[in-house]
Amino acid sequence: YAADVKIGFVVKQPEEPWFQDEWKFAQKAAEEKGFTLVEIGAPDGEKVQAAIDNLGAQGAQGFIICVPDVKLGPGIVAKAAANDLKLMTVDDRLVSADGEPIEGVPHMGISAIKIGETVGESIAAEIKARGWDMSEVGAIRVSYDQLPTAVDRVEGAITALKAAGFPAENIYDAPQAKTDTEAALNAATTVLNQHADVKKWIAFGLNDEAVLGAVRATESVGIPAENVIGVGIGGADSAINEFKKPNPTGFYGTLIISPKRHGYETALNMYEWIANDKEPEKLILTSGSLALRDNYVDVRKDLGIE
Amino acid sequence: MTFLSVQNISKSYPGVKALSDVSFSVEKGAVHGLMGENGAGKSTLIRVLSGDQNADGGAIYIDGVKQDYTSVRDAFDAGVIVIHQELQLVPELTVAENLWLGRYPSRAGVVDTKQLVASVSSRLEEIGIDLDPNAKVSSLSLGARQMVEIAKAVMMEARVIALDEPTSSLSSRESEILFDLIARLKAKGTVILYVSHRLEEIFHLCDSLTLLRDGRLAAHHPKIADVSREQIIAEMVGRELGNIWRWRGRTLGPTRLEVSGIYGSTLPQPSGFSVRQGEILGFFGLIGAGRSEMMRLIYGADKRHGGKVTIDGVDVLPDNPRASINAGLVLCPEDRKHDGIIQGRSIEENIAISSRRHISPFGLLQLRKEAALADRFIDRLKVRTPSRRQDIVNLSGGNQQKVILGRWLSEQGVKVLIVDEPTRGVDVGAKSEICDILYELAEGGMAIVVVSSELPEVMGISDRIIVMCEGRLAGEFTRDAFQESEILTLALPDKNAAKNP
Amino acid sequence: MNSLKKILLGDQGLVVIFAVAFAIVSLTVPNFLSERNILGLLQSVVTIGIVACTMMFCLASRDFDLSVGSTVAFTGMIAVIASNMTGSIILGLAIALASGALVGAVNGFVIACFRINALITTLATMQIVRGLALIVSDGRAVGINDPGFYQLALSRFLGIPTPIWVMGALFVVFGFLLNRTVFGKNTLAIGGNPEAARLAGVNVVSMRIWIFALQGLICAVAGIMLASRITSGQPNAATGLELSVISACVLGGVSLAGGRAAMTGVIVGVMIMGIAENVMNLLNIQAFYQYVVRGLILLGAVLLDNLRSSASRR
Amino acid sequence: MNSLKKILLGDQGLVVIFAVAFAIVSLTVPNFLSERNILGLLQSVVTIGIVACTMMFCLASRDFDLSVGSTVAFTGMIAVIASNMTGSIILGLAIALASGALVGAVNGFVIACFRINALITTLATMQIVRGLALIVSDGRAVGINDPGFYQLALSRFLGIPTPIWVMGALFVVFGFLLNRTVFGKNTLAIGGNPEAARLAGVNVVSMRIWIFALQGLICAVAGIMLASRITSGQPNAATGLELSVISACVLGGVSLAGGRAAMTGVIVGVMIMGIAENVMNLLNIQAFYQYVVRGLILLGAVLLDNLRSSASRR
Ligand SMILES: Nc1ncnc2c1ncn2[C@@H]1O[C@H](COP(=O)(O)OP(=O)(O)OP(=O)(O)O)[C@@H](O)[C@H]1O
Ligand SMILES: Nc1ncnc2c1ncn2[C@@H]1O[C@H](COP(=O)(O)OP(=O)(O)OP(=O)(O)O)[C@@H](O)[C@H]1O
Ligand SMILES: [Mg+2]
Ligand SMILES: [Mg+2]
Repeated sequence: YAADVKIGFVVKQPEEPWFQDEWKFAQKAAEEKGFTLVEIGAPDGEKVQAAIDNLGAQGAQGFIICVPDVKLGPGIVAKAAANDLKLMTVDDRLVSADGEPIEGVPHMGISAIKIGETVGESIAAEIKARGWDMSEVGAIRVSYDQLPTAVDRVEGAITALKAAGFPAENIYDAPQAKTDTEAALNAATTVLNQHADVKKWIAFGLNDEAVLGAVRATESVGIPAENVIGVGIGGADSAINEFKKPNPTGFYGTLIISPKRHGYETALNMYEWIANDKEPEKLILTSGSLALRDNYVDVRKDLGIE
Repeated sequence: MTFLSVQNISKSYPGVKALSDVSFSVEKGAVHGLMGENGAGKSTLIRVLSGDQNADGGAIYIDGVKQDYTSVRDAFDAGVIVIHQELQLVPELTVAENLWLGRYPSRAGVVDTKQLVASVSSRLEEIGIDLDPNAKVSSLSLGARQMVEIAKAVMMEARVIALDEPTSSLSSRESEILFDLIARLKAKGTVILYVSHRLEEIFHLCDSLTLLRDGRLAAHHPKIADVSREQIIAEMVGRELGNIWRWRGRTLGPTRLEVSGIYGSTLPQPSGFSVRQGEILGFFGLIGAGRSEMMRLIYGADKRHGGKVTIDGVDVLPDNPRASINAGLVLCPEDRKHDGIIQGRSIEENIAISSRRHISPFGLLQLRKEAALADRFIDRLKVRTPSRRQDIVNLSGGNQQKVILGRWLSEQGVKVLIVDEPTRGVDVGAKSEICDILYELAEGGMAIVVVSSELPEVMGISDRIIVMCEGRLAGEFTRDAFQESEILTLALPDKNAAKNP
Repeated sequence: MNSLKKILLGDQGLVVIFAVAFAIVSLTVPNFLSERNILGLLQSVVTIGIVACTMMFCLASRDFDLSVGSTVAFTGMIAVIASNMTGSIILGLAIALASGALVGAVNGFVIACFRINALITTLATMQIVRGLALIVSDGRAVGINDPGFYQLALSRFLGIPTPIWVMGALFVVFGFLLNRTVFGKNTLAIGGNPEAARLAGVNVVSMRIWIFALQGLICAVAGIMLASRITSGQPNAATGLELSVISACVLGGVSLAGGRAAMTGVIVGVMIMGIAENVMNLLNIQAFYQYVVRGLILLGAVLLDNLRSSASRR
Repeated sequence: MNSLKKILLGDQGLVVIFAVAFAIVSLTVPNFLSERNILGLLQSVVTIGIVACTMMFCLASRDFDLSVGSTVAFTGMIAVIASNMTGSIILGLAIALASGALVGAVNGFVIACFRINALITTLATMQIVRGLALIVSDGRAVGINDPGFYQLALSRFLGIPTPIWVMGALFVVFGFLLNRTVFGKNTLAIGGNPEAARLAGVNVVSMRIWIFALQGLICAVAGIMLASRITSGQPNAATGLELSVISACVLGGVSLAGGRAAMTGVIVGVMIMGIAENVMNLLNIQAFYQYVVRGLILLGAVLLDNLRSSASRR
């Protein structure tokens, strides 16, 4: 019976390691339960529509999706209903036209603002731990305002920093032209050179790559690693590589969100829903765990990543 | 009664005064010749007349009315139609579509396809041009394309038709068709401006004549019967020229180039011939005879399916132009616009492109040597240009031809030189200079093949003539047996078919 | 053997190959030939298909338009915002169509009047228009107030969704425009030899402006359909669309050197792109390998087309 | 007045305009002219600058290469993986350079021998190579084992970081290659009229293969520099690089119709792009407006260049 179950897993950026991991863990669930998992990448609204049609045509019974934009909500809900597919969302929660979350769709994820706040809090804690004077510290906000999630994450970090007493005027914007490390590096370099008098820096951004770029920028202008605190989001290999380097870098830590829960559990829940008619919880919020140079192995183990 | 009057037209390009203060007038129903050396400003004048270029000053009157059109379209509406020196056809479209280009028969924007083709067929038949209206222009030979251009001008009811070197790639038979057409148009009262470097044509066709030199009016002859050939040349070139083709005898060496059984998809009949050291061999034929195709096969420009080419007894199996050049065989191509000039580059570079490998150690350029090379040919062939750094597209047609010839004449280590229509669009003065250079090269032991559609030229220059017809070698004449009528007879396809069925 | 070659390399070669490929796919890929999948497939190519109609004209006249993706996003955005603000869908659509045509006309004007390379001009407008889309929306998707707007995409006629009808209608209209009208013939003439067209009295400048304006207008149609399908105006929509559309056209035998184009070819090109994507998803091919496969299909299709045209050349 | 016009519209017009713009920016934008900022600026254009050297040849010969971004990412990836596996940086770099040249040569081979349109071919290889980069790395960033690798980017000579020296050296080498060698002139001739160049004995097929292979090789240099700068091989790096590089070249007066190119122009083009980006960040211009400004600068620069060349034409 399980062999007849077919579940789609649609993600917005299939090249990103994060989504690769989600797929991998979902696949694990599929192997355990014996259902078929269909992985589709859908980087924009149109592709999402096509993907749902495609799943319907394949005879899938339901799908899990991380949408390129939460405002796609009503369209996706309608399309899923038209194709008679059960719908769950992961990572990003759908909203309706008026901006309110669509409660009817089961969701597992973590709010972008929340995770940003956690980043801000951990940076603030480390500033205190190092005994820096906040007024002497500059903050690089590596921004990518085209992406709403990115805005929410950095805004969350700023909120937390301000709450911890970080002066707002010391936060400088470094807009990336693209979401890769080189773009972040170039943008951050400009900020550093503009404020050559600032000796201590913190950095945060959309993901690990953005923060890495900022850290590389500090290195290229000769700011020692102990004067830099960068905290990324994701915990993918590019961050782990930093921890594996023989000497500590300015990349202080990363907020690992667990692709295991997001991938494995959602797939399992969907399976239960289809096979045993057990409807999943409407809202499951996961949290990120801060991984540092000396504890990342354990953190990863805890989260179920090898 | 003056119908067309051109008054004080001036036009300059950066560094060049192409026309200054040119005025003349033409009677209704007259054919008016326009002559001058390369770069004298003939095409510029025609372009101004066509509305393509705006003159810096001056005015044009048609039937007493001052024309102030500024675009090709306006000129059209005023009844002026022009055939430009370089072909202006759209290769992707059919003959019929090209003929109607710009004025498709249509209802509410929808093309009337039936009328498009039908009207063209009947008109083409009427004027005696044998072309399939549905053939794509890209599948036609150069000569056939030229006929399409001519048909384009003739098909419309124009008051003034200007033809810029329409016969430069036609042979006598096609030219006859054109001359007939011109006679008919003339009878209808159309004014015709006729540009050509061929004096015979001018005498045959024109009622009156204007000569340009360096953008100025050099002479005006309201009655062509009143002037002599020598006088025209003297007024145009500025000196006496005498005979253009001053054939000089040479002693010929052993066989240099031997071609046998060569064929390819463009020339399915295998054929061959040979040329001796120091010999100049002429190739004559009507358009479509396959001369150019034969030369391109020998040179390796087109893919060869079989046959053998030897130089000095050594088998060279060149299958691309580069290999041919290395073996000492070069070809100056027929279609200068498509195969010759390198747009956007200077005269200097256009001349040096091939021969520079001899003067560039380790692939490093010797700019001074290249400049000297360019200057030599600009000087000798009298290329009219402000500087050797001028972009080649800014030269007049004939001057471009000279530069391309210069490229091949400057090549070193050449054993066999093939020139395809070398004097296309070149003025008489330069023609005789080119002729001289060819003799010099032949005297140096080079074997030379001259392909030409101009019978006087082939007869004037060659030691021997091969006539081609419909892709086959139709016959051969040595210099002492040159006879215009016989050569022509052999070139005509129908006569030929009758002879060997 | 030889006649097979003739069919494959003939004028309708691509269509034949497409038919064969379609048959193979239908037989081997499960679920492919279901009505639902075919409708889904057709809907997935609506944007590419609609924009390809005018891109064909653009390429046929030896031009190039990279700004289509941005224009689709921008006009979709405008359609939603204008509908929300005026409270009238009709008015919103009209404003979107007008702004699309305007963007196109500006492109055409700059390219034709200042003779700036089309690639660079549209590369610039691609950025400018995308920037405008982001600015008007503040970088976020804009929801649709009036659910009537969704009906544009959701409504069906004879069981087939409206967007597919729209695409089909545009195929017919532009096919006719290309082959049967003075406009189409002149477009091909400009592409084949701009100088000759100009000297024959074709108003090249105004033709080019018209072609680009039309392109903008049709992008707006695609933008509206897209906004209705995804139920919001998204400033990041349709990135990279330009290259997909150009690929589809070239696959369909439109020459980038201008002067050669055919509507059937473009339709086939669009369908090949759509089917490839669809089948890869049906077969559950991994994302990374999809890149490679997509590239190979593109390469294979033009290679074939090239063999065909070089065979017909001799 | 007239002489001012002459200078602006003369052969060195773009350089003059650039110098003026540079002076204005230096005076008005705070922090712009600091040594650190200039070095940062130069480092930020290293990838574009390096790749532009060979893209110039590609465009000059009337070709086109969209695969550069993917090749940069792929070769950077390979450099890191190969260094890690062999344990030798030198060997890793050699393998990366070889694989870059190979990718380029394949491009060139397909384009020259099968006569497939370069745009489509490189659009296909762009996807294939990106797919390969993702496949070899499993979509993940690959860290560098031997810290010596970082030194490629971090080391300095006379106070100037190595990547800038590399870029400078390549500017000199390729400038010389273009203007003073048979290779360069033949490239330009092919761009001017490929058929005429072939008949003049230029081996067009092998020239094109060489040009593309060189392009691949230089992409590998850029990829290695990039990997060293960001201390890892990233499969998603350098997306969209192709359009930036082509923009820089066209800004610098390289004609997309082939046959026209100059190294000084390309350098100026690269610098304009870099400075625009840098100044926008220094002035803290909002991201969305940056799109618009970038587009306008591109448009303005080609417009100016066009005025210049049309002024010299008449
Ligand atoms: N592109 C082509 N496709 C098919 N046939 C062609 C093509 N070009 C030429 N031919 C054919 O080849 C033959 C010879 O062509 P062409 O007229 O060029 O010969 P030619 O002797 O060089 O004459 P001329 O140089 O005076 O035009 C003709 O029958 C012509 O129709
Ligand atoms: N676009 C241009 N830019 C610069 N100079 C030009 C341009 N077009 C023509 N010229 C120059 O104007 C002069 C007249 O050229 P034109 O083409 O009218 O000569 P022509 O009499 O037709 O010569 P030919 O017999 O060779 O065809 C020449 O010196 C030519 O170099
Ligand atoms: Mg002329
Ligand atoms: Mg010929």
